[in-house]
Order: sequence, then structure tokens, then C-alpha cells
Amino acid sequence: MLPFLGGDFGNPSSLHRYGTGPRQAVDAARAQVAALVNARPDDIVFTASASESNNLAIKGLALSRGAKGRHIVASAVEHVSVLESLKSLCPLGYEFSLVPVDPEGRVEPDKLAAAMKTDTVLVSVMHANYEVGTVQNIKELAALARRYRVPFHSDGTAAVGRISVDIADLGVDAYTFPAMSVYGPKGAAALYLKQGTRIQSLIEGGFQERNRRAGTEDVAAIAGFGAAAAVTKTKLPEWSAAMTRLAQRIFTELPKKLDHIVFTGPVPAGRVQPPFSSTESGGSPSRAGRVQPPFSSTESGGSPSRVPGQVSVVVEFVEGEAMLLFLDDEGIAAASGSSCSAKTLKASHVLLAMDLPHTKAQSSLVLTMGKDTTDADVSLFLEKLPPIAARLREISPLYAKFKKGEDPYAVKPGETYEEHGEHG
Amino acid sequence: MLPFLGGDFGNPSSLHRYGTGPRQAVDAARAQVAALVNARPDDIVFTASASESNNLAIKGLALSRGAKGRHIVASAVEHVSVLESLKSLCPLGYEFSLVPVDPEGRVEPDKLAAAMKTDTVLVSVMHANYEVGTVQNIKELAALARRYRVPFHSDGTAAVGRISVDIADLGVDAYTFPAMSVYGPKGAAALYLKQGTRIQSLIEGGFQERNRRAGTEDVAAIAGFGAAAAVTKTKLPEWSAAMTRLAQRIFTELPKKLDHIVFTGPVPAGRVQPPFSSTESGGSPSRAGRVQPPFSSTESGGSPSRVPGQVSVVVEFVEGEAMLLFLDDEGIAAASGSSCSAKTLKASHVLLAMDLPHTKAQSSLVLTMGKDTTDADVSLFLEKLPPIAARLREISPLYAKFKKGEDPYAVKPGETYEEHGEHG
Amino acid sequence: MYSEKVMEHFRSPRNVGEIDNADGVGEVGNPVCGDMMTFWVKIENGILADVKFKTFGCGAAIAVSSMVSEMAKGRTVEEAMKISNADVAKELGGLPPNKLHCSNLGADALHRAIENYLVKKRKAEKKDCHCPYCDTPIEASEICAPCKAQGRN
Amino acid sequence: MYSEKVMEHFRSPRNVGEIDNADGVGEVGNPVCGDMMTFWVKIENGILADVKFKTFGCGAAIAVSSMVSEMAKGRTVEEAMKISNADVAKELGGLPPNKLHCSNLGADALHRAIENYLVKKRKAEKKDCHCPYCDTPIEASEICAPCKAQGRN
Ligand SMILES: Cc1ncc(COP(=O)(O)O)c(C=O)c1O
Ligand SMILES: Cc1ncc(COP(=O)(O)O)c(C=O)c1O
Repeated sequence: MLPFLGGDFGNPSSLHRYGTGPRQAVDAARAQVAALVNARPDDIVFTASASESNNLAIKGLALSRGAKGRHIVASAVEHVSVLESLKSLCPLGYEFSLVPVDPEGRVEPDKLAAAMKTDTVLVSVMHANYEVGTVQNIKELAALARRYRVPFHSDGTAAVGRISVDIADLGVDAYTFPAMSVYGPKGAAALYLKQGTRIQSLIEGGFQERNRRAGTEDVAAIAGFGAAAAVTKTKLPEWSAAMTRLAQRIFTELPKKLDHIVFTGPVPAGRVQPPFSSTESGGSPSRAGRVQPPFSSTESGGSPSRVPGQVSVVVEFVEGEAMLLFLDDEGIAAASGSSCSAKTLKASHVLLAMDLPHTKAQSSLVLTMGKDTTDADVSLFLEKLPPIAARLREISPLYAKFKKGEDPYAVKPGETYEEHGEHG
Repeated sequence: MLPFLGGDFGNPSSLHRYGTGPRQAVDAARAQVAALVNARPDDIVFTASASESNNLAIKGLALSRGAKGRHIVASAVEHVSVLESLKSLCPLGYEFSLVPVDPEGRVEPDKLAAAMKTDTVLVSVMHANYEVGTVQNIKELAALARRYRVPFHSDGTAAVGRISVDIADLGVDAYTFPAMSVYGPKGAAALYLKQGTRIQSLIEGGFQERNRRAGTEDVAAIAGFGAAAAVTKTKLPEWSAAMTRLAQRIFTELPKKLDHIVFTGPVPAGRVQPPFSSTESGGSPSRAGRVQPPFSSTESGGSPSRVPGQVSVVVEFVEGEAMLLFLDDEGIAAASGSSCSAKTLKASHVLLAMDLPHTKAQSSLVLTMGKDTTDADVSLFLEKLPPIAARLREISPLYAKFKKGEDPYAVKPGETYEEHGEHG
Repeated sequence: MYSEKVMEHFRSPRNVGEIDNADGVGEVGNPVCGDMMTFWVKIENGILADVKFKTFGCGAAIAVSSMVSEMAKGRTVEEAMKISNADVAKELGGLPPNKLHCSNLGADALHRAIENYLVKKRKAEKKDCHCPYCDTPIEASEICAPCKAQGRN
Repeated sequence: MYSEKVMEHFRSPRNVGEIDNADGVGEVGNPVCGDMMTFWVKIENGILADVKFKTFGCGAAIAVSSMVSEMAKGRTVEEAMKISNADVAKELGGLPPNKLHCSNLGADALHRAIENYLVKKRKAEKKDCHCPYCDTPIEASEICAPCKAQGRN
């Protein structure tokens, strides 16, 4: 029995016995989390979310190098927590360049090299994209940054728990991943920081996390993260294989049940991507009817070019949020890059960066499988989506125009192309 | 069954059903937490720790007012998460003034007024001190800041759950308190932000917490915080009374069992504070043998000048950490302001700000009671501390000198007075 | 997120479709913005005998279109022109703040369809350009300048 | 945080106390810093026949003092002078990084006590100032400059 609180009861940083159990739990979790991604336990900083890890990485690495330079390079398809962190540095005299991606969402090393400046102090490119599933060749991009002697951060939120991640092999200096990526609890995430990497803390005060993140550790969430990481380490190959197979079913079967759909992101080997139903200004003509280059799971760098279990598709003439609501009625959870489904009321910057026209981005649907997704779930989706799409097309003025042979996306004279964030 | 993850499974911000339960849980907790401190639910921002709330308040309020001015006023006895946040702003052109406290740790309004400048944009004074228990008259201090039209933040970590806090009545613009203050889980804390208060976010990205703190909410920890706040709201009067009585036992009984001790912080009514065993350079002579002014629980502003259940005491000639280790052996958790017990290896800045000499700060002991502390616990402490102190005095060269009539704290010629952080 | 009433109109929208040989057609929004609504009206003796719509848009946009069509049907032209965005949102039991603009679109689309009818009617009757509100030939009057400026005829 | 060995020495420190009429006394640290150690030595035929200490300080400081006293007892003066901080920390099974400086203090305090003995001995024997290490009158030799510079005599 420990009758007094000691000012910081059950606090892993504290001297007395109350502290011993929690500290051991945090350290054990640190070892488990590190093992999952082949990192040194001491290089793992626990935070509360992937957003926090990204903010800490971007702001912390950039601010501690402000004397050397104030230019940052990131990809155009980063998560908002990276993009907003970049913007927040602008009033402090920082600038950033966003590297464009190819139509499948890939950052080409040449484009990254072209964005580098003499005063670049940080490069950040996500490992996998949460919206279109594209896996970047981080090893090659990080090596490029290293040649410029610039630290490299990667947001691995959508990669960890789906593909096997070896941080030592990737050669990055900082790497973000949350417990949620391995089905762990909300409230815990990691930022890997290579030994010796200088960083300014985001949350300052006490000496927790080797002085890199102050505040009493959320021991329960961290312990859950550790346990989840350990399970994932053994189960990952099995889970990935299952998710890949299930996604493949959608890639193969959905086009047979529903017309006027286009998969976005890297599409599996040898599939012919149907052309968009109409081309239009802003749509790259090369997209029409192109044959997808085949990809295998041992493409450059040994990593697949698409994360297992991720499907993104444009269902033409139908708005994304409306599909989500009907899918939800059927017990199917999905996401969309449409402006109506975003809090910002802006269409997904990821889809737009991939040169997908606004009008198509409004019709996007994103399905993310988990380890527990089953064949029955996929069958349910394959059964339910076509009638939902049909029903919504029935009330869609765009579909009506298309059927009458008109261009549904024709620009009326005098129209302005602002997204509807501006309306409200 | 919801077969897909929707990109953000079980995420309170998401559209679909998975999101509904978590969002309701977070909103219910927000109402409970707000009710505890008489605030509007919309004015509560959930964070992961008191440190994060303090960092967000200090940096966020100051940065969003940088165009108006860059001077901040805080008390000298703030928690490190406030002090380090202040320091981090210096490279960005900010300055801060630390208002001194009186020997009982109180910030005098005159001193605060004297620190204000024309370009002051933020004042931060903690509600209660975690180390010496002093409760500030926040209502008066906040009113003063308001006269200068400067926003006022208060760190309520050591006040909430001990005294009844009415944020509307206090008149503050921002207020920090963690779930741990109400025996809730680690990983959740609140920053109250008065409606309309401009703030720059610390963690940016998604639109969670009304755009004031990005990242998926830690629903479990937040729900626990809510539940704990609701219980505390009903139980607080009972708990406070019990903790006050138990602390009073120590104030009354310990001096009868152990000599050469000095209580620090506001000391209960009418007690004669014994003088320090020797005066020395830096020790204010007025401390010797002063009669403590009585305090009642309805002192200025209706708040007691010491939080219930908090005892801080200097046990002369004995180093703090050594006492903690022996107390821990007896199952008693305590804290100390000694440099050896601090990760910084610096003696408590709180005790030093109260004009306590370094040599005395090394001998401090802090006891913090909780709702579950019993009379038996207090008796155990009262029984165990005296022999521990005796044993350590037996091996203390300071005590030996004192007994021989020498000045144990005499400065040897050529000695430098650096704390031992410098040695290592 | 959405009220039960909104979801009910979204799931079973009233008056979906097109009217062949409609008296008025109005279209607002744009697929780029994520919302586009087309309204068709049939008008008999100054009364909206039939109202139909097609909508590309989110749940709120579809529910709003449905609600507007119901509110308009059977009303006089004057009454229908007075249906405001606030009325629509209120009838739907409220809309999330970031979806309020959808209610603007619905009322606007209806009004455009009615204006389209009024202009066509004037043209048929008088073969010249009249302001659809004040019934004055546009060349003849200054008071219609605002309408003209907005390009309403 | 502390090893079992450290805790054991902390809980039951060896050789606590003072030596009346000690041959040498050394004191290091300062209560301001949070650590202060005093060592007393009794030396017979060049051997540390008895070592005692008193310490004001943290758990590590007390354990280090105890360990140093044990390591020194029974050793020759030369051997005792060679006990290094690293030796002490190693014997204790390691110390937390932020407590390593405590091991410096312990060895230093012992060395000061021995130096104090050596100086007193030289003074008693030769009544002039000798280097405690090389036994040469300090005025007479250049080789003791380093000792002199450090103020060791
Ligand atoms: C007054 C005060 N503020 C802030 C904190 C920081 O709390 P945490 O470590 O939970 O972030 C503490 C911790 O003891 C505290 O006492
Ligand atoms: C790639 C990526 N990074 C960061 C985040 C932010 O995660 P959180 O909201 O848990 O902080 C997400 C969330 O979906 C993500 O997909």
C-alpha cells in the first residue's frame, strides 16, 4: 500500500515504487514497438497521435535547423498534419516546396532532386498514402536526401501494419506511426528519431521520453501499443496476404458488376483501366484507356507499390458522401475524397495532385480493409455498391446528361470553379 | 458489423456509424468535464496531458498575438512545462518576466502589476502549487490582467480535484487541468479556452477539437476523464474535508515527534513555525520564529490559501532523496524538491523562489494526499519518518557539525556554489 | 451527424426525375464544387402543379432538393419564390453548420426554374424582355437594373 | 532506478561514523549542491587500518561512500589513491547516468583524507613542505609543479 500520491502518483518518471511498474511497462512497450520496425528502442519517442508525431517531426526538425536554412521539401500528397505543420512555419520565415506526384501518386526521385535547394533542411515524404494506397520508394528517396545531407522524415501511418517496415533499411532519420496502424489503442503513437538527430520539442517541460516529449506518459495506451506491435510482428505476413487477396477480388469483380468506374492509385498487374467516360479540361488525356503497367510485390526496393487491402475507385456521376451514407446503411464503412465528405469542403488534395479532375474526385470511394475483413464483407460490398450507384445515378443530372450524349462536365459560360467551401 | 475501416475506423470525426458512438462519448465527457469547473462544454479542448495544455496555452496564446507584442508575465513558481514553453519562445523574439512570490509562495497583485509592460500579451499564474500547496487569488490576478486587456492563463493541475473551481467566477481566459487531478486516466487533459479566445494550435492537421488540436481523439481516456470528473463533482466537498483534516494531523503531530523541521508554504492557523536551526546568507532572517498568520478556508476570494491534503516540510540536515528511498521501503510515496531527486539535478525553483536557501531546499519533503489516504496512512508516516530522519542525521556531517556548535552551512573559502548538475 | 428527417429525405427523396416539356428548368451548382441540382417545374394557373429534380451531391444536397420540391408543390408562384434557405433548413430539422450552404442551393435551383418559366412566359406573351419580378419591359424601366445586373433575365 | 547493490549499501552503509584523532580528514561537496561527504582515515604502516565517513546526500551518494570505504579499508595508501570513480561505480553494479557524479565525490573524499594524512606526516617528519606523492621538498624540485599547481599540499 502506498498511502501518498507523491505528487505524481503512478508516474513512470518518479523515483518510488509506484513508478517502477509503469516505467517497466513503458520500456517493454518501447522494445516491442521498436522491434516491429527494426529500430533501437531508445530511438522511439512516444506521442499521443500520428498527427502529434508529424507535427513534432516537421516543426521540431525544421526549427532546430533554422540557423542553417529554412526551406522544406515535402510531397504534394502528405496528410494534413504534415501540410498544416509546414504552413505554420511560414510566419517564422520558412518556405516549402511540394513535389508533384505521377498519376498513380508516386514521387519520382528526379522531381524530388529538382525541389532541393541549398538551404533545404528537411524532406518529408509519406511511406504509403491513406487514400490511394501508393507506396513510395522511401529507400531511394531517403538516399537522395542523404546525398544532400538533409534529414528525411516519412509518415508511415498507412504503411505500418500493412507492409513490413525496416527503418534501418529505409535509411530515414524520422518516421511516424500510430498504435492504430497495428490495431492498437487510440492515444499512443511513435516518432522514430535516429540516434543523434537534433530536434526541438513540441511539448516541453519534464524529461519524459529522453527529453523529447514532456508530460506524464499514457502508460495504458503505450502498453497497448506495445502488445499490438508484438502481435503484428508475427501476424503481418498472414494479414497482408489476406488483405491483398481480398482487395484483388474487388479489383477483379467490381468492374464486372458496375460500369463507369476507374480505380485510382497503382492498379494491380495487367489490368486494363477503363477510360473515363468523358475527357475534359484538366483531365490528362493519357489516362484514357491506358494499360496499367504490371506491378509485382517485389518492385524497386522490395516493397509493393500499393499497400495491401486498400482500394480507391471513382464511381462516375455519383457524389462520394451520398454513397458513404447508403453504404453505412448496409453496415459498410468507407471514406471518400469528395469535398462534401471533408470538413474542409475541399476535394481531396491527394486525388487532385494525381491529376484527377475535381469532378472525378467528387465521386471517389476509399475502402480500407483490416485484419478482420472477410470474404463475406467483400461480397457484401460487391453486392451492395452497384444498386447504390444505380440509385444515385438515377437521380444524378450528370448521368442524365451523359446518357443524352451531352458532356456532363461542360463548363457553362461565366461559371466560376470554386469549391463549395466558398458558398457557405 | 462494419467490415471496412473507412480510413479512420472508430474515429469520432468520421461520418459513418463507427464514428457515432465515439463522438457521443467524447461529447458526453466534454459536458462532464465542463460541469466540474462551471465552463461551457464548447470551451473545453481535450489534450493528452497537463504539459500539453500548458504548452498549447503559452505558445498558442503568445504566438497568435505576436503582432501585438511579445512580452509574457508568469509567476516564478510555475511548473516546468510553463517555464520551458516560455523559454522556447525566446528565439522567436519573445521576452518574459517572472513575478516573485512571497515566502509562502503567493503572487502579490502589486508585483504582478509591476511586471506588466505595454507589449505584454499574456499572463500565466498557476492556481495552486504542486510543491508547497499555495493557492493563488486567481480571481484578483485575472481581474488585474483584464484591466490591461491581456489574456490570463492559469495552470489548475494542483487545484482541480482539491478545491472547488468555478472558471466563470475566476474570470480566466485559459485554464489547464488533467484527468489525473480527478483520479482519471493518464492520457487525457483539458485546456479551457474562453469563447472567442484566439489561439494558434500546437498540433495541427485535422479539425478535431473545433480546430484547436488535431489528431484522433483518445476516446477511452477522454471518457474516463468525463466519468472521473462527474464523480469528483459530487464527492469533492467530502474528499477535501477529509484531506484537510489528515494534513492537519501532520501539521500538528509531526513537530511533536521530530525536531528541526520547518513547514513550507502557507501554514495552518495560529501555528508557531519553529525557526531554522541556523540562519545563513540567503536565508531571510524574518523567517526565524515568525508566528504564522492564521488562515481560514474562506480567505480572500473564498478560496483557502493552501490546497487540502498537501504538506511540504524541510527536515533539516537530511537530504531529500535519501528520505524518499527509506519512505518508499515503508510503502510511503513522497516527493522532494532536492536537486538529487530532480532529473535536472537542480533544487526546486519553487522553494528557491520562496526565498528558502538552497541548503534547506535539499532537505524538503512533499506529501500529497489523495481521496483514498486514510488515518492509518498518516499514522504510518508519523511513525516512520522520525526514525528515518534520525538514522540519516546520524550519518550526516551537517548534523554532526550542528551538534558540535559549528555552522553546518558555513561557506569554505574558495568554494563555488554551483549545484551538482555541473559536476557530472 | 444528420437529423432523422434529413436521412429520411435522403433515403427516399420525393419528386425525383425530370418533367418532359417542363414550363421552367433551373440548374445551380457545378460538379466541380461537388453539388449540382436541376429543378423542373410544371405550372398551371399560377400554381406549381408539379416539381421534379435531379441532384448530384451529398446527403444534405439530396435531402434539401427533396424538401424544397415538397414545399413548393401546390404553392403559387409567388409563395414558391418566397421559400428561403432558412425555411428549408428549418423544415429539415436543421443541418450541420458546414452543410448549410446546401439549403441555399436547393432554394436557388427552384427559383431559377420559376424564373425560367416567367421569362419564357413573358417572351411568349409580349415577345420582349421583361423583368420577371416587376413585370416591366426591361428597356423601359430603371427599377429593374438590379435584376439586369444579376443577369436574371 | 538503483541496482540492488546500491540499495543494499544505502540501506546498510558500512563504516559510518567519525574516527577520533584520525590521521587524515577529507571533505568534498557542499550542502548547497545537495551532496557533502567527509572521510576519516586511520593509517598504520602505510595501510588504511580504518576508514569512516559521514554523508549528506542522495541514495547514490550514501552507497558510494559506503562502497569506497569498503574498497579502501586494508589497502595500502598507494592502492587507495588509485581507486577511481569508474571502479566505484563498477563495484556498485552501475549507477544511473545522472548519478555518476556521486561516484566522483566518493573517491575524491577518500583521496582528500589520504592527502591530508600525507601532508600532516611530511610536516611532522620534515617540518617543511614536501610533495605528498614524490616525497621531494617542494621548493627543491621542478617535477612537483603539477602538484603545486593543483594546490595539493
Ligand atoms: C502544476 C502542474 N502543472 C503541470 C504538470 C504536468 O503534468 P503532466 O506531466 O501530466 O503533463 C504537473 C505535474 O505534476 C503539475 O504539478
Ligand atoms: C497518413 C496519415 N498520417 C497521419 C494521420 C493522422 O492520424 P491521427 O488523426 O491519428 O493523428 C492519418 C490519419 O488518418 C494518416 O492517414
